[in-house]
Amino acid sequence: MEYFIQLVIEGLATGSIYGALALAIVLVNRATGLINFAQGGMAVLSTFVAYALFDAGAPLALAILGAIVFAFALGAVLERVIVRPFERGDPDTAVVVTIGLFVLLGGVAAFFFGYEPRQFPSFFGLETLNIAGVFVSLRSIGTIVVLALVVVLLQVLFRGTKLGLAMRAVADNPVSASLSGLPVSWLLMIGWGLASVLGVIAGVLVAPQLFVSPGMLDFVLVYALAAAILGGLDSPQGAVIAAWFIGVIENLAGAYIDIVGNDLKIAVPFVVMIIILIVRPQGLFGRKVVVRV
Amino acid sequence: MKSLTRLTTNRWVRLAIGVAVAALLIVLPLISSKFVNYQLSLMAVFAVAILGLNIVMGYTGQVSLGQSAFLGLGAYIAAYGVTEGWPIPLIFLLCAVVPAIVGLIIALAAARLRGLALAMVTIALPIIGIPLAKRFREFTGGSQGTTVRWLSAPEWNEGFLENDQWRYYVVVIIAALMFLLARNLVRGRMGRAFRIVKENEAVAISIGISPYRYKVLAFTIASLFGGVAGFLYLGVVQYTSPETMSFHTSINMVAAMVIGGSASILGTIFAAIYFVLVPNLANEINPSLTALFSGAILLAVLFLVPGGVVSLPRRIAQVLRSLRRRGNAPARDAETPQNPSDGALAPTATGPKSTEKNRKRQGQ
Amino acid sequence: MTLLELEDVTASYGHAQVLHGISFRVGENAAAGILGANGAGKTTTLRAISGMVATGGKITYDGRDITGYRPDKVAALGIAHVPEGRGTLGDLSVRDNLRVGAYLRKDRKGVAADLDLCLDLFPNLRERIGSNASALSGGEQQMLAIARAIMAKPRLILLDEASLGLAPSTAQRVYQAIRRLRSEQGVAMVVVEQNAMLAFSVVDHAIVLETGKTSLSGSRDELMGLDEVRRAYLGG
Amino acid sequence: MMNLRNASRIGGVVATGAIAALLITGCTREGDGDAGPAEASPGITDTTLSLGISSPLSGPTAGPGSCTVAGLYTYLEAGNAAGGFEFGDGNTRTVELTYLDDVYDPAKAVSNFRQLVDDGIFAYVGALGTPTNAAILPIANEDEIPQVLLVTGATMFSSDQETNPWTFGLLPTYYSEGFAFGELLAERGEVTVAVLSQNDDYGDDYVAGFEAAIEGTDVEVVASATYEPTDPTLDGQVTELAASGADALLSAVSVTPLQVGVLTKAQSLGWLPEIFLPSNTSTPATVVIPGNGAAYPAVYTTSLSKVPVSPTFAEDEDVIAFNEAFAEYGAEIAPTYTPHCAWSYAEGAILEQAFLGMTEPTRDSFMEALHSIEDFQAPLLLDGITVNTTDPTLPAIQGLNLVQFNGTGYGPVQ
Repeated sequence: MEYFIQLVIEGLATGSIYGALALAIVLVNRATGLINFAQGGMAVLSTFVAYALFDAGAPLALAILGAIVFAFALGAVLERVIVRPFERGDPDTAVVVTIGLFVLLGGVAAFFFGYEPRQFPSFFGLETLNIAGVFVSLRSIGTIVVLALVVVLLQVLFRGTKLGLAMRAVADNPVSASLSGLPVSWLLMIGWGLASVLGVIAGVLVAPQLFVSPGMLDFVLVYALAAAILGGLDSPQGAVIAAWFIGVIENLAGAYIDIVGNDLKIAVPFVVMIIILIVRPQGLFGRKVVVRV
Repeated sequence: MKSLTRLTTNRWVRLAIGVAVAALLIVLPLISSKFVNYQLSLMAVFAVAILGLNIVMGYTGQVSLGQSAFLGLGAYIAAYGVTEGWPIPLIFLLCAVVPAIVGLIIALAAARLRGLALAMVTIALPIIGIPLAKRFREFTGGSQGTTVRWLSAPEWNEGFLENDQWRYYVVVIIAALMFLLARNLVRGRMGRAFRIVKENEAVAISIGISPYRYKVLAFTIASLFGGVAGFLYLGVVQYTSPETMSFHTSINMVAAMVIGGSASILGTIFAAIYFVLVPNLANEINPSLTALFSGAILLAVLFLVPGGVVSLPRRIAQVLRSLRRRGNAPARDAETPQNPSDGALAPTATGPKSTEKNRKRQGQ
Repeated sequence: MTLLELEDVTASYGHAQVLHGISFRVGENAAAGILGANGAGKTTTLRAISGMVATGGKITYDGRDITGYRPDKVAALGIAHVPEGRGTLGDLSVRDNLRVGAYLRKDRKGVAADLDLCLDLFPNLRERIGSNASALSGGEQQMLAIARAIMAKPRLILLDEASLGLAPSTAQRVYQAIRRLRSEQGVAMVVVEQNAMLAFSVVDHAIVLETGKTSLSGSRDELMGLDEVRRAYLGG
Repeated sequence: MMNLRNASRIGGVVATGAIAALLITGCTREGDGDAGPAEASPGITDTTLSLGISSPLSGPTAGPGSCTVAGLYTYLEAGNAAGGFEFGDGNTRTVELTYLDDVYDPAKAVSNFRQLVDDGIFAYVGALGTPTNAAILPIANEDEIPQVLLVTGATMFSSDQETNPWTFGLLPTYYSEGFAFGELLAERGEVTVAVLSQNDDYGDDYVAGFEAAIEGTDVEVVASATYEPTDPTLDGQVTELAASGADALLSAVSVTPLQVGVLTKAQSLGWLPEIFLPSNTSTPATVVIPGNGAAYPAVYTTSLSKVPVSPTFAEDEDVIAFNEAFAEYGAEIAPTYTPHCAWSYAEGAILEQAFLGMTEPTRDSFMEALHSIEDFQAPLLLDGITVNTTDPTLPAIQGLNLVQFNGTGYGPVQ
């Protein structure tokens, strides 16, 4: 039983890693209506900035703060300079632009820091609590707490503030939103900036475990996408719950179902995701949208 | 510019170009090095794979990020067939049919999904495919892959064509036939249906076209092309491993497809050239910074020709015209793709219609 | 007092010029109609005012040249555009759509009052206030689009094909509300409408477009008296 | 007509591409004339020799990949700067190394190999990666181009040199590393072991070697788990293995962050087995110290080279020479150290030995010389580990030292 609970806890911890990036994907999607591969690249580059600041002697908190500022500027500038001309064209082209950015930003990070993973300090220390025979690391608890906090903040932003409302409106229909006087281009820049900030928060949360390297988020990004879609794409809490769900079933299937084993456990969440999507195309927590013709 | 356009539209000029090009394609491998022939053959391989992708994505508007899984599947089937000593026509047939059936089954379930949800299902294909390939190592050779020696120049042509030249001709001929097939598909009724489904599913339904059925069809065809490309891949590379399925290959193919020109047969060829040449180019610039330059090249090309390389002549004309007309139009105009024939009735590209398409992409 | 004046306005999509010199004016509290066949350039005229297309000539609003202004700047000057196809924000609730409409306003009390006004004008919306806009019926969406425009407390509303795709009775209800808006709030309007009967129930004067040019213009009564107008737009 | 017209358009594009390809490479087909035995092979003149390598220089394996280039490049450039390399035919030559990035993609690796051959390399040396080298193997042997001193421990590149006479590995196989661990444990008597291995040839060879060594002994594998190199964490696997409470953990993990994760996770679960680490993820500074390896009763690894970044070897002559030369030539290619930098540096010295034995400027002569090295003490290799290239089933370096972590670096097994 303890073993089972331990596996579930590990699943939750791993799921939190996916969840952190999934939140960023949800935000970009809500703010810009775009699926953004560059998200990973922006997060990695900004996390490297945190690494570089820390390496240069800044306290960890300051380094992370600096990285957050950098991330916001990076997101806003990339939107304004590179993505803007493609926003109104063919969506496929826009997605490919974000792919190009993803590759480019990874290359930039590699140019400055190389490809070898570098260690990154954790905000929460390495200690582990033993709760009735189950081991929980402070880092996992910290990650989960930060995630919960971010979910709440996002809810407040989107539901409770005028900025959030405007960002949702712009993502929904930029032309129509501009007719109500919304400064669309400005809002898109802010949206990208905020999403980039969420990305770097995800980056520094997972960096102590994954280390910092240009490819650190490549596969996490895939899991995060799965979580975001499974969670319904517009629901921050849905994305996090879906991410936990993925982490837990992956671990349990790997440990308990012999035919799955550790090699195929990666397939389990995706197969489950496909089945869920086929039954509920809007995801677990997405709102059902009736499209009228 | 105008005279150039007129020149290329002249039938006889085109015919002459065609003959010259065909001759070049035939002669080129005879005088080129093995490396160049390998590159050319690889272009043909990926042209077929990207062609499949273009049918499902470019023509039918369904995002697919899993084409590499079908490429790998085809290559594995071919490798297994070769090691078992099956006749080559049978291998070819299986390489086309089995991936098509797999694609069909997946599409039957997934084609109800839209946009991102569909993209996600297709992303899952290579991600599930790689560990599966490792698991069934008696068929696949596991992570070390399978090396084959086949499609060598036959004995009767001893001393005439070398292996690389022979393989080039085989691959290019099969690729050309696949292109012909694709061209006929997209020019016919089916292609029209694909385009309508892409443009507006409601309209499709209203004129009796089932979007679901055509999406499944497009996906199946794409899988078939992917499988055939896998067959050709094994012929050229003589080796396959789980890396063939790599998710990055899929992503790079999507990028190449858009860069070449979405929903364009001609663009697919540019796409394949781009796909094969850009890594070389990046290596030429600086082998330690290939990612940096690949990304930069990709963005640069899209900035210059957002509609893909295939739209280059149109783009040049457009830039020239806007240079001439600069002054009385707001700056935004130049960025906005336009649809002149629709006049006032149609929404502009900035209108609600394009955002509706955006929304569909997200599966909402 | 002239609120809006178009002088020799041209507009084009890419290389295709759609408007070839349109001129008309709308007075304070007045309502002008734009009639014409499909493709005559009615929608484009509204888009030119809102800065959604490349525009030439001169558009003056409230004494200010607004030619080439971006849509959000035009909106900020008090022009509310109810676009063709309604432009409701499908993934947002009805309430949020209305809040978006009032985005530029700072007077909370006034916004609350206008919200009541809207829900009073369109009781259907009151019932569906929490639903997603995409879940509304076509008529309800049209009402929502107009309500969203009202929430901006505009001096001028540009109304594009408000009856399109609606059942006749629903179209009537929508236009009833528009007439009430005119009479009670005194908002100026430019009304684009296929259905001339509905248009004439609101406007005081109108122009008729033919392939991007003004072919006729005059007061409501003058135009209604013309045989060609009766034949082409009034079904007799 | 339609048909023809379209075909011609398509053709035009293909031609453009082909021409572009030609321009980029600037090469045309060479004559097929068989070179006589005394005639020089391509890539060698009286004063120069050119070598080529394709390794992953971008992507997840770029760290080790860059090091396979950087170490070798350092050795060769340092040699060139010192006047060049002496050859058995009496000439002194400068040796040029052309390197390309293959992103660990087999098709790309083949392409790079062909390009390098086109550019006129004499031999293909020191490339990293099992699938990439496996894809090149048949071509190299068909075209009789040396594909040697490959930086991979997969058995396939050295085990059958009669069939593939042009291919030759550098490093002791993963199998022999696993075998060495098994032998150590077998001496202890009754031991339970948990095995964590990468799900590919790397992990499999490791486990196979280990199992061969413990067969018939009292050592028992009580739990095993595999992982994919792309897994973000191995916490799940470690939790599974920890449940067994085994006395020892064989952690055949090749990814640095994951290996550190294994070390931190196991102790956080209160499981403190003896740890066995593979040679490529056992660097104290990047793996064992960050993973707090001191918490475990013992951490073992196999080692064949001195560690230039470790204080233990700071005074070593080889290390000083390496560090000096690497700062000048290699650091730009590989900004971070992995053991591959040292291995490929030693590889340069092995090549130098082969050059000395080359009596003719031909590939045949090179291969012969390369396979005639006995008991050569290459720089940076640990004492007692020598290069022997005469056995047609083994790689160039076969010896391994078992070493134990002592808090800062590695020392002899206690």
